[in-house]
Amino acid sequence: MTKTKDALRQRELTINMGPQHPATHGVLRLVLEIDGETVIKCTPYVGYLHRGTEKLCENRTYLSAMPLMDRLDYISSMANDVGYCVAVERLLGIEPPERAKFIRTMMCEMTRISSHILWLGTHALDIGAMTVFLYSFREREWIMDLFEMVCGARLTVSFPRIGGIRNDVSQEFLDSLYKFAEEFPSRIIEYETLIDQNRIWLQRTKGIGVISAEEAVNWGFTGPTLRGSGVDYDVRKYMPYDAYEQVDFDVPVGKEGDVYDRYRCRMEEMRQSVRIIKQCIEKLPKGPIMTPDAPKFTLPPKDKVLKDMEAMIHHFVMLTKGPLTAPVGEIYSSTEVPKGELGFYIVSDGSGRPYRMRLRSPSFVHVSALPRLCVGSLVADVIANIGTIDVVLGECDR
Amino acid sequence: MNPLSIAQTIQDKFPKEVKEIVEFRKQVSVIIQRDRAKEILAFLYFNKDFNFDYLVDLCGVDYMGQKKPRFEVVYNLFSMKHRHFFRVRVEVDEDTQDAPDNLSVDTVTDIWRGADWHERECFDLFGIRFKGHPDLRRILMPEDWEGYPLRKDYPLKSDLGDMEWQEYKDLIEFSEKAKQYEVR
Amino acid sequence: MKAKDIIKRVLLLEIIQGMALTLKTMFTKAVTRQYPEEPRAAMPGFRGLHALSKDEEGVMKCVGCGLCAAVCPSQCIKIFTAQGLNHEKVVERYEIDTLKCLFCAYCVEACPYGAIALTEHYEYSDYSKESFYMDKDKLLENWDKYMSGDKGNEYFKRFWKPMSIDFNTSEEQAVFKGWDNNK
Amino acid sequence: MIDLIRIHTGDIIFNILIILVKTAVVFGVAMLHVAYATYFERKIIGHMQVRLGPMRVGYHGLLQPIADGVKAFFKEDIIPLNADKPVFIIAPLIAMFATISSLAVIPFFDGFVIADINVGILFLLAMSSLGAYGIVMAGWASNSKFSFLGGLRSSAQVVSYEIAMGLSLVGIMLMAGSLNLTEIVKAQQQYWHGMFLVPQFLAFFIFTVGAFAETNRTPFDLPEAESELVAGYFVEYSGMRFAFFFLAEYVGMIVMSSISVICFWGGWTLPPIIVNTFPFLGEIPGIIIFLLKVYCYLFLFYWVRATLPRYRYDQLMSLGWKVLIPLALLNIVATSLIKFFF
Repeated sequence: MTKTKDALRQRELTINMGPQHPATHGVLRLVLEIDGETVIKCTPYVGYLHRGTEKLCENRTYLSAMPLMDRLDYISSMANDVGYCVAVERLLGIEPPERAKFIRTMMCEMTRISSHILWLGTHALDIGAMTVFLYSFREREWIMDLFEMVCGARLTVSFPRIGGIRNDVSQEFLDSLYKFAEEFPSRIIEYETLIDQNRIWLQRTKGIGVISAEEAVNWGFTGPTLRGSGVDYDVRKYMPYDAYEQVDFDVPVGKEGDVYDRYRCRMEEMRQSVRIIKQCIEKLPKGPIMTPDAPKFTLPPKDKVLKDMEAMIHHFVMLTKGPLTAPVGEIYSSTEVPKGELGFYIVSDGSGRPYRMRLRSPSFVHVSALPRLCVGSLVADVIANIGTIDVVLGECDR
Repeated sequence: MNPLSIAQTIQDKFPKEVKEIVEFRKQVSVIIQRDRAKEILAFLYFNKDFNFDYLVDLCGVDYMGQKKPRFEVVYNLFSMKHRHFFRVRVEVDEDTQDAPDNLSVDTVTDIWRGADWHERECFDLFGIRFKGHPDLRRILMPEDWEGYPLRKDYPLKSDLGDMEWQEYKDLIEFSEKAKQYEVR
Repeated sequence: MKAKDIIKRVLLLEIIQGMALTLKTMFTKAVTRQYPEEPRAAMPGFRGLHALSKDEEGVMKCVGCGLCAAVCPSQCIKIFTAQGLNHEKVVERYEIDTLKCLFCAYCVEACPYGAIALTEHYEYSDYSKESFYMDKDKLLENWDKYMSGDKGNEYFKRFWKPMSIDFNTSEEQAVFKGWDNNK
Repeated sequence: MIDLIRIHTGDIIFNILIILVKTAVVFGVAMLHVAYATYFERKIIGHMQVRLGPMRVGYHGLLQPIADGVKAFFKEDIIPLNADKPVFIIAPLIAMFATISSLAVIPFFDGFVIADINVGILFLLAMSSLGAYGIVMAGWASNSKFSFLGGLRSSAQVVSYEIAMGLSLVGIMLMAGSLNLTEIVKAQQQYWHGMFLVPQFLAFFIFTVGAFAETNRTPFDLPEAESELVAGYFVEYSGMRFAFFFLAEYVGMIVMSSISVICFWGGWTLPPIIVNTFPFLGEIPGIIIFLLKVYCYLFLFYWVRATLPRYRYDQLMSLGWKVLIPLALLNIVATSLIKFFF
């Protein structure tokens, strides 16, 4: 009997998928044990892109830690930056002005669209529909141009600041963004024509990677990956930041918790994002873009620096030492980035640098649940599952 | 439910363990001792009024030279049903000669599956061991890495010389060798 | 409903729709840009190659206060100052390691004098690492090359002190003016 | 002149000479078409995806296939250390020769066929399944897990789709009453529509699906599914040997298109109804009509590739066994009944 068992055991094959593999979206490594084409064991290995962001943050002022946030989830750098600024603002107890809030919200939703269409493209490419990939890149390029127009960088934007934003938007930008918002829904229909009802797509995604609502919460899923299972949890709704309270939008949820439902959730989210962007542009008030109420935590106006002694000293201190009057305490603040809930746990000891900066990244949690999603399915489904959790390794490894 | 009243309930139920209740910017956390930490967390999970079914985050903090029990393991909890947020901070101390098992906490992976990798990461970066964890290995750092990088006494930048990680040294050596093939 | 679904399935309607879309796209204009022949102009305010600015008389504006070096997140700016003949501070060396730079433009924001700028130039690949190490002369040369004339002044007006403009809101701030006017 | 040669050499040698010349012509022309089939694929898919496709080499990238060929030829030939060397070397040759020898029985226009054998269809089916041996051997010999999986998938796929495809052609055989490809083309001329596509639309559909699967094209490109198996059975191949596989795939596509054109689209002939209405169309050389039809069918290959996602392995199997084979059998029964009663 044992002999037969051993002989059967011989049939298992260990496949090393990644760190270099076309479908693992970065340097994710999965060690799969397969029996025929069925996965019987899956072990993810991460850490190939570990840059020690948390350690680096502890040794930087609040201001100069921000470019590191761009490089976490490099697909949606703007949302990370906003999340970081919101966290620090909550810690310092300051509030950005209305105009800055609306612009940030607008930017966050643009990031959501750009991240979701990149996800859609790569996910569809993994499943074999390669035209969707290039169509989605066409629109992504459009968003990148808009980013460039507003802040001079396309990918690593470093646009928001603690207490506001870096620079004001131009009229040209607002008009072209509105044009984009008007036209983008027709592009979503284009993607859907190619895959939404396609029988091969349905067969590849329906009933794959099913996870129930309770289990998804227990694993700590967030974002569309959780909402696909039918849990109505969105940080934008339950703990609104920036201007999310003042705009009207729905949170799409799925039912089955399979790959297809998560795909539907993201597609609907893009439509909601377009809605939010339009509202933001329409409601955008006039006013300052940097909070004038918190002179201790923000840089002084530039023309004051050379005229006013106090402002000059403050300018120097802020840039070299950080805000020295930061309160002592710790705060957990989360924002809804395209991948899920990005949390910042900041411990402040009153100096200009965070004493401890912890990043709760959604991808990290989602990757940890890959074995749960993959075991028992086929090799082709592993690819669909990696796609569906929308993993970015820069954020996972930090 | 008001987070302060949650903290109060915990203090009433576990008066010995709860050391302090902290409130900062409307976020409430309790600082508790290590020994019955898992019991308290399980209580928060299973109690119908709290129902903290979602472990938002688990991380370690190193208070070297600031506080006596040097480390803290922070559990951020959220309830999907009641929509309230709560934080539990478990104090753990360094290993000493007398108490070689000081720097360890009971795992919560059997309550929240999502805690799995968070605990591994905490072990990887702080050296805090989680008793009963199914697979406590290094996760972000290479498996043969020495030291725990997020501790405050771990240097950010160093001239380790001979103590430098061997594989990195090999890599440098290899790249020096490879230079001869470079096209100029 | 049921019969309709069956007909749809048998006739491969959704596949035919998809194929009609790809066929239709075949006759639209491609979005590809033939890069070296059709270069892409960067938007104003693009954060590209660094330059040290000069005033009207062609003298470097930098006074060597070191704020840019202090705030730089990747610590790629190095400044060495010395004492001049009349006991004034002279910037002896000003060096930027472009390969380390992450183009966050904090240096531009930090500088009280508007002495450093990020130009719109982004095509500067080379074979040697040395050519990316910008010293003072190279940086000043960059200014003449990419930012000379009105362009430099315009740059600082728009991107150097954005906060100062907006602490007291200007009249012509951008707001939504209706969809119909900008179709 | 020809008579002179014939007198001096004798009939047999003369026939061999003619066959050699024909072979050379077919081979050369086919290779040229293969080269430009790759070019058109890249161009067409490029434009379908709002790209331009190759643009650099020559005017609008016209010399791209030649550049590719030169590059593949001069690339370093890597044989993995643990590979089964002889099999590794033979595998691409088998794939290549199996598909190229299929060209021998295809009549390109009236009377131009290298070997006008009476079991043409059977020969084609046999050769196209022989090509699978090359793939399986490549997957095995590379000694790599990814190629091994690709090889396994390919063998399973070819075995199951061969049946459906063969059965779909039985309808044609019944209609034409012959296995000879020239006869089949001629048999279509007795109908007003001039092609078997009309009465045999079901067979045509099954054949098309089968042809996609046989040539490992999207949506059935599982053996080389790039997102799962990187490149499937030819992960370890490079340079010239890789080019052989590449060529084999495209020759396979051309062969499949030719079979389809001959069996369903009326080969080098135009429908009688069109020729009768516009007699001048009858003057067009057969080869041009044939090639046009082949290119239309090739376009279908590209078009589908640009549109559809990829099937999963088990879904592919169930489609083949549970849908296509029953349908093909149904088609045979229906065709025979119609043949019998009318």
